[in-house]
Amino acid sequence: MLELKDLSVDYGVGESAVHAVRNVDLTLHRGEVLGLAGESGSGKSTLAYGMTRLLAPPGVVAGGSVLYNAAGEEPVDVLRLTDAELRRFRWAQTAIVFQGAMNSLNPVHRIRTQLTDVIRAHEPDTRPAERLDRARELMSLVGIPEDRLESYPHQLSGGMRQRVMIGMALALRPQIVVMDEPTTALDVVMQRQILSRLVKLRERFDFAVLFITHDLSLLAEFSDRIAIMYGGRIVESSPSADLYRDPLHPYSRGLLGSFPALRGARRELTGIPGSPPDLRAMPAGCTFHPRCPLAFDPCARRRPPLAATSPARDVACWLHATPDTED
Amino acid sequence: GGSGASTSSSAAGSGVLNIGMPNGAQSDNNNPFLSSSAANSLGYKNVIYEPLVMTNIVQPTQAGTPWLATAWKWSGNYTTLELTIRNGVTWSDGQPLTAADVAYTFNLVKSNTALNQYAIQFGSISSSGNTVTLTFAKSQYVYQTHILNQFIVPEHIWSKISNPATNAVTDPVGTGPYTLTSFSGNTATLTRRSSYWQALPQVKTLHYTSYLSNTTQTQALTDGEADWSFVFIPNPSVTYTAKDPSHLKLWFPAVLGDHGLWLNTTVKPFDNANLRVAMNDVINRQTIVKTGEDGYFYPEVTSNTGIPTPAGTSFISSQFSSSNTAVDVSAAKALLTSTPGFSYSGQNLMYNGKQVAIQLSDPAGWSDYDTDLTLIQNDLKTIGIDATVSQPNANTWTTNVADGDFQGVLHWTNSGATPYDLYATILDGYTPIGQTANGDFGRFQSSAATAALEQYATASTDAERSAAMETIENIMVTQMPMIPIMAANAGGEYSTKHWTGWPDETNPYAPAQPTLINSLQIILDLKPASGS
Amino acid sequence: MARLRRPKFLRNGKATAGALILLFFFILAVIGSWIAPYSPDATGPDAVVGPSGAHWFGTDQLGRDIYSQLLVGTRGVIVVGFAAGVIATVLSLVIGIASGYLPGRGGEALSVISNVFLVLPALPLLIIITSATPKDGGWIVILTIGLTSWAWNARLLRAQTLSLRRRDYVEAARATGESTWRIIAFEILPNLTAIIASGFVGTVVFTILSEITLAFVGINVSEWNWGTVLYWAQSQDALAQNAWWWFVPAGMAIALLGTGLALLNFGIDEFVNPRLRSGGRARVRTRAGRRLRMRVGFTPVLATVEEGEAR
Amino acid sequence: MAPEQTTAVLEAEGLTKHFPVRGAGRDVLRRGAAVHAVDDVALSLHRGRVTALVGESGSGKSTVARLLAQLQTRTGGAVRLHGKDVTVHGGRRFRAYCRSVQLIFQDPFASLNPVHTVRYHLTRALRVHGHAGRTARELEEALTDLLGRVRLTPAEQYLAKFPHELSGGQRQRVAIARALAARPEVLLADEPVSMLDVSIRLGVLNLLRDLKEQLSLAVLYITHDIASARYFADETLVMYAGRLVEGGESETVTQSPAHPYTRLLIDSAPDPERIGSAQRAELDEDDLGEPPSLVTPPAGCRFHPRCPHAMERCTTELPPRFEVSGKQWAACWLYDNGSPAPAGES
Amino acid sequence: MKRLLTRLAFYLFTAWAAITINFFIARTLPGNPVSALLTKFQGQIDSSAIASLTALFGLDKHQSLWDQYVAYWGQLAHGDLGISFSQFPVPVSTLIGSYLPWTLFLVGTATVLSFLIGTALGVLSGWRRGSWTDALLPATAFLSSIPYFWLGLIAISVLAGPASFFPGSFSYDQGLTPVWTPSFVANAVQHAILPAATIVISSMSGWLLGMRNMMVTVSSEDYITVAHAKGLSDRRVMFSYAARNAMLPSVSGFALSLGFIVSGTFLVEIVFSYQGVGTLLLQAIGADDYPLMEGIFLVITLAVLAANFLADLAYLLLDPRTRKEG
Ligand SMILES: Nc1ncnc2c1ncn2[C@@H]1O[C@H](COP(=O)(O)OP(=O)(O)OP(=O)(O)O)[C@@H](O)[C@H]1O
Ligand SMILES: Nc1ncnc2c1ncn2[C@@H]1O[C@H](COP(=O)(O)OP(=O)(O)OP(=O)(O)O)[C@@H](O)[C@H]1O
Ligand SMILES: [Mg+2]
Ligand SMILES: [Mg+2]
Repeated sequence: MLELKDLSVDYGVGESAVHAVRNVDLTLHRGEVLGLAGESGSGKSTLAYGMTRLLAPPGVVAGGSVLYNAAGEEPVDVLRLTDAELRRFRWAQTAIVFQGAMNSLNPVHRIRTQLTDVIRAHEPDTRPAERLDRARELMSLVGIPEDRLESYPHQLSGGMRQRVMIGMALALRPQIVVMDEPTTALDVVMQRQILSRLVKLRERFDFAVLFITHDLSLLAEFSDRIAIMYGGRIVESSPSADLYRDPLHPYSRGLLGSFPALRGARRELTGIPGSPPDLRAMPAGCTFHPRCPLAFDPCARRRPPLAATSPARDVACWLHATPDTED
Repeated sequence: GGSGASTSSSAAGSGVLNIGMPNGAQSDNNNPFLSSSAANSLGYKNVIYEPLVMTNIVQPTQAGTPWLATAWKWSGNYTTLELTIRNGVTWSDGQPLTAADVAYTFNLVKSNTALNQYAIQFGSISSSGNTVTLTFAKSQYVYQTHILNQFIVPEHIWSKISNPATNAVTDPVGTGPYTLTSFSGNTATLTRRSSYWQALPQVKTLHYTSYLSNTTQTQALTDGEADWSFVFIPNPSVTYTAKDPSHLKLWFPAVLGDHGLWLNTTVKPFDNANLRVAMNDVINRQTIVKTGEDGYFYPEVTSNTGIPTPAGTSFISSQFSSSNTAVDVSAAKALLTSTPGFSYSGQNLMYNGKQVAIQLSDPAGWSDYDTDLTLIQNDLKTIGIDATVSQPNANTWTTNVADGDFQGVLHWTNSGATPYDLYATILDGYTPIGQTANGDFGRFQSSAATAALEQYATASTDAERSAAMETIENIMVTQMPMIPIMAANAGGEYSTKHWTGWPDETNPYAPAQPTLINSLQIILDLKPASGS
Repeated sequence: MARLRRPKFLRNGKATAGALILLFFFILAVIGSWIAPYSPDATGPDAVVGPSGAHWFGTDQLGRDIYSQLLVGTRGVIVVGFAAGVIATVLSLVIGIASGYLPGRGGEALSVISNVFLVLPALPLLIIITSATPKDGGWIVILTIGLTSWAWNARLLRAQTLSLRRRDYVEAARATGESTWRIIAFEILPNLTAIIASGFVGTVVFTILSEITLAFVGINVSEWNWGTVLYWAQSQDALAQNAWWWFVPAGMAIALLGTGLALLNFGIDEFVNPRLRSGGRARVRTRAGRRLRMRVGFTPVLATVEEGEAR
Repeated sequence: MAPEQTTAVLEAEGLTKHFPVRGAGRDVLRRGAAVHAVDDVALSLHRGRVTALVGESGSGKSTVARLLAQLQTRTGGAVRLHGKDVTVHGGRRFRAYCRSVQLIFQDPFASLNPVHTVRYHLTRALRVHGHAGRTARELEEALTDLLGRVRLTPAEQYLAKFPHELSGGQRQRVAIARALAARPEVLLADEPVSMLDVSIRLGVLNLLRDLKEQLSLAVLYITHDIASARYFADETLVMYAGRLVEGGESETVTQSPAHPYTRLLIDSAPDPERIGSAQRAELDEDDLGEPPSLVTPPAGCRFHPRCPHAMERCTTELPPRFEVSGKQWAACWLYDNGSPAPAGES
Repeated sequence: MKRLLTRLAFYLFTAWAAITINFFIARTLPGNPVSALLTKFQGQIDSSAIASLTALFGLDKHQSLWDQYVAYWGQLAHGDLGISFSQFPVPVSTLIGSYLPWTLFLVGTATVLSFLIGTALGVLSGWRRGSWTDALLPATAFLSSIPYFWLGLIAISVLAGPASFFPGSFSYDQGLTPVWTPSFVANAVQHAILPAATIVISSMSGWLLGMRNMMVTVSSEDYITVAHAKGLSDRRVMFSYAARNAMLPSVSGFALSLGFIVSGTFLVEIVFSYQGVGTLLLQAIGADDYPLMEGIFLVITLAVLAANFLADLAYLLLDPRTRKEG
């Protein structure tokens, strides 16, 4: 469906550039919920914005490709689209829901305007009444009374706004919905409501979701597959259940060990020692090795490639490197 | 500049004369009695209302020209005036002018303090037939022109005006050759009447425009938008006459009034007459007049008596006829060193061991005065006086001068038909420091001077008057209560492009200022320029 | 967020340029009267002559050297500008912070007062007051401008103080047991530096322009400043005399000083709001050599798979 | 309720805070409109014990902390330090009070002044409470000691730093060190880790726990993450719309919640055990509604509009605390067995 | 409702305070209109006129300052602004009535133009950072640092003149009667172009800078990124999303600046000899004409207050967040 190859994203150019995302390969399959997890600053958002080319200056896409395969059509490289093509592509194929819905909605326009103008931009031939009908439909889809169309964003609660954003994301029935921490600002009850709604909608419209969060326990429950990012790279990518039961990368293990569990026996929480890496001065070799309890000889010297350990699981760690992946 | 479609069409063929004054915002206010009215400020009152007698301040000794009065006779040592009013004069509304109108006008002035500009003490006012008789409590010798120049208003109109001091007189009716047709923006338009008691003037239409600044007024003159004005033009040889040397003229004749350096004679050591005389000796009037007044605005005073020439030549007694100003530093120094209390320490003049210093002040914004002061400052340094210049704001300065809170200022005197006005301002009306003075700002105290002035004003013979004048001049020359520098003027700028017949040195029949009563004389005299 | 990093602040090109211009005028203000070739009041024989070796900027109607007048006048401009700026800034600080930090009526009252001052028409008021005060001299101008032009900054400071007051670190200082004055002086004030600085610069600009305007209309022209030069030029109708040298250098000096201060303010703006910085380069070159502009919404791509080589 | 070995250091009873609503349009007509942020909250903090206060956003947790810290004046109720009722506004008495009770803020990025160094922050805290010593040496020792306590060593490396030069975890440690500088008996920690990265949260929480043990502090741990309350707190109180709805021993409250709201909260928390989309949709069917307006809070039980078990009585009568088990109480009519638990202390 | 009432109370208070301050400042000036008149004419008016002028202006009746103040409010209550001294006996209201329209026309138009042009350029330069528009910043900073009276004088000397299209003085050719005919309007416009251009050039920079800064700030808001992500056209994002939000501070600033029309740029009128209240005010100051000064101040103050009110309203209209939920 969407295939990132060797994608690198920088902030700034030249000497002072910060390489926030490096050589990422990632595939999002049709209808799948792919979770992207990692601590703050690991490059999750950068990756999401970079691949949609929405990164604000000084962000630049340094290289790679983002191949989009629509059913029965030639794959297109999003990075090579012209501005006009990109505009047409956006929202129709990939929609985005950001973390802060308050900030994602323009405070001075009514919800109705913001819902209809995306339809108008992509389907200029529709009549206003038609667009309004579609907007109503979207509102009911996410369970908000239609009369709220006439409201301004600040008149809605945080949960409602986030649902409006989800409704808006579905306006053009896109194939892919990218969600960057869509529920972190909400409390747990609201978070669950929204995610449940999303799951149902996904079953109905069958879009793929790239779900970004730092809350692994949330991903474990909601996603099909999880990719873990650390220091701008994917360090592990596995089906949710496998990852939760048997994390391969020490970092994944550490992340899982940082969440107190609400149910079940009290586990000992290990956490991750040390602090997140400085992107400007990345350690050589495996970027995680300074914090890694299991670090050994090659870790400080050479960077482990992301390699498959089993058909569905990739990990970048010398602990799991098979001899042929070692260069 | 501008393409003023109507105002610049001043071709004599169309009979238009454009008069400008740099007097700022004006409104439709034609009350001839109010100095704040546009009619007064721009001067068009003079072509609507006419005086009894026309006098010429440039030639004060000349007899007046009969105007609405055909004859006038002073008697009883200038306490009674008998006027014979001209017959056949009509108001612009067709009514005839009568002696009653004249008497009415004088009564109006008498009974309204606000209209009595010269504070004249009228006695009885009566009219019979075509004569009007006025009596006064005291001799009006020195005020005679003020009375004779009184313009006359029609009784049948003014008697209906409830408060003549606060009425804007939207539709003025006078005996003059022009009537007001419109006032729009800052311009008054007047047109010639069909009948007039004299020959009709050739100018058919008059535009009086009030420009908002000296600069724009000057610009209007050089652009040909205005034909006549009275405005200070800096460096006129470059900014004015050079723009059209054959047509753009100016003439600023002296009148009997002074601008001079007033010294506060209560401040030591300036109470010393010798010091003042010495200062008089070093002030370079030529440079001041040339640089500060750009060589024309206020003419130089050359007589030590302070009487401007040539207007006042006949008033200078033979004793002082050759006592002329001249820069003489060594004489001044010699005078000072011989005066007790003064000494030199190097170049510095000391009085009782202290440096003689003076602060000269004139309002900020009066650029010619300020320039003059800078020059005076330098001149005073030649005899070792440490002069500084300060420029307070006009209000403060005015108050300070009136209250005697100053050391040295450049200030004016009144002017009039005789040097009396000038001298009275300098010598008469002593007021103690701290009280508001209307004259004698220097607080010069001399009973001899007061007596001589009184004698001059009330004397019954010319000989008595000359004697009094000589006494006054002597006080002036020997004590210099004020150091006269330049003469007041009654001049103006005019263009000969469209109209000729303007007064000048060779034909000084009237002062060239468009706001004086004589402006009517000039307009009556103007002829279209040949070739235009 | 403001941090007291002066060197960092001056790393900004605009700020540096502004500071240099300002420095230049400061130096002139100090040494102007020494390096002036003539006394500004010294009359000479050549009246109203154009620039020459003897008179770089020509002479005025008294043959005084305009270059010297400008040099000597710099001090007046700078002193008045900065002194009034200091007064207005101190007032705006006291009133702005007090009205922002003090709860209840006191704060409200101060805020109303500053709003009243905001409504009073500044320049006409200034002209009336300065033309009415008996003594002339820079102090009157300084005091009048200083005492009347604080309101705008006070309003800004009040708004900022109101928001700072709610900040956790102010609450935290309170919870630590710090006294009110110490919280104001050490917790709030340092975070207002940028606003204070830009308010100060703004007031200085306003003051200088006002001072020059006053001089131009003939108020307070006893002392030399650039406005005095312009006043003489205007009263002598210099432009009609084609004496451009009398007008142009003074105007340019004002514009240059103003530009310097404006650049300094740009620098402060960018310092406060990092988004305003152009972030080094606003254009990037793709690997294929095309130049792209960085902009919101369309991230430039330096190398696509076909254009660039795979890494 | 579990028998207490120690007596309460800080207690609150009937704690109430109403914020007057100002300038809100039509509310002008109704005078005295107010946000009922905290209503009738009773709690007590004991030496060497962590009490967690959980609840959703806006339920009034922070307000409770501020009231306890005396940073805001309360509308009603009493705050007792060592059994003595204290009400202070400022000045010396406030200083004395905050020497005993210290507050740690949620956001370590905002609670340190960006213009001051670590040294300044800590020195001030020491000075204000007279722990700075008399000589520079003593001060230096006190600083080193403080940083050592929060495990920022070597101290010299951190003292000269500005907040922006520190990571979030380090900043929160500095904030904790500042609170410790007063040598308090009670630490009020208002969501001390919610702004921190997952990987460093644990470190800060563990630090707090260690400090509690070493210095035998009484800690109020405020959080919206009920799972962390389970791990970290001895006792957990659940707050809903300004009122306490349940309380008791942490393990009991989290594992067998009594109040319907607590149940909802726990059911909503992500549960990695429920892996896979198959079991996902469980709770979603009905719109669970939103927290009530605090200006016009519902009569009776504030949760009743959202409560699946709401009864007639819930809409009118305010439920008192009912003992559920020895270790747990709940303010819910479901547990009314005719014998309401003694209200007041938990 | 309440907000509006408190604002109203504030306006009333401010109006009272400003008028009171104006009154006392004008009255505590040294000097009086009579001596100002005499001083102005430097000997052209005889000093014996003092008595008549004092009587004329009614200054011979002594009244305490407080009584004057009470009387002043009494006058104001009747809408009477008094009688001008310098153009005695013309009522102040007549004078202001004939000069104010020209100021509103000239400076009003110029302010609106400057706002529109500055804002448009600000939108562009904020939106297209890194393009040629970056050069606008230092350029306009320089232009705005030039004192506008200086710019005006240079403009007059360079552009206006006898042969030029641009007149150097007055708001219309003197002698024309102000009427609503096309030729008169054309003439008035011709007179306004140069002074208006001066104001626009020197005041544009403020708008440009403010708008640019706001555009830059707003551009990095999430909703702009969302708008881009939605695939909206660049124009729509720029105007309907970015500029629409970025404009809010500028709009209230604009309303405020409308209030300063009279006071901020009155030197332009003086330099261009334009018949507006600025010219009138300077003349009033020179002549110690307190009634006129007070009248003009009153007008300016009311204008500023009215503009403040407009700013309040504009904000209410443009920013739904300040509106009360229904
Ligand atoms: N404008 C920028 N200039 C330089 N570096 C930046 C910029 N924006 C982000 N970064 C850096 O890029 C890295 C990745 O940031 P990103 O926002 O993608 O992280 P994230 O994984 O989404 O974190 P979070 O969980 O906090 O959202 C971070 O280390 C950040 O410091
Ligand atoms: N100063 C104040 N003025 C008015 N209302 C306030 C004030 N402070 C808090 N409130 C209101 O009181 C209620 C409780 O706020 P509080 O901050 O205590 O909640 P909280 O539980 O800490 O929420 P969060 O988890 O978001 O921090 C909220 O509705 C809030 O809007
Ligand atoms: Mg992110
Ligand atoms: Mg909180």
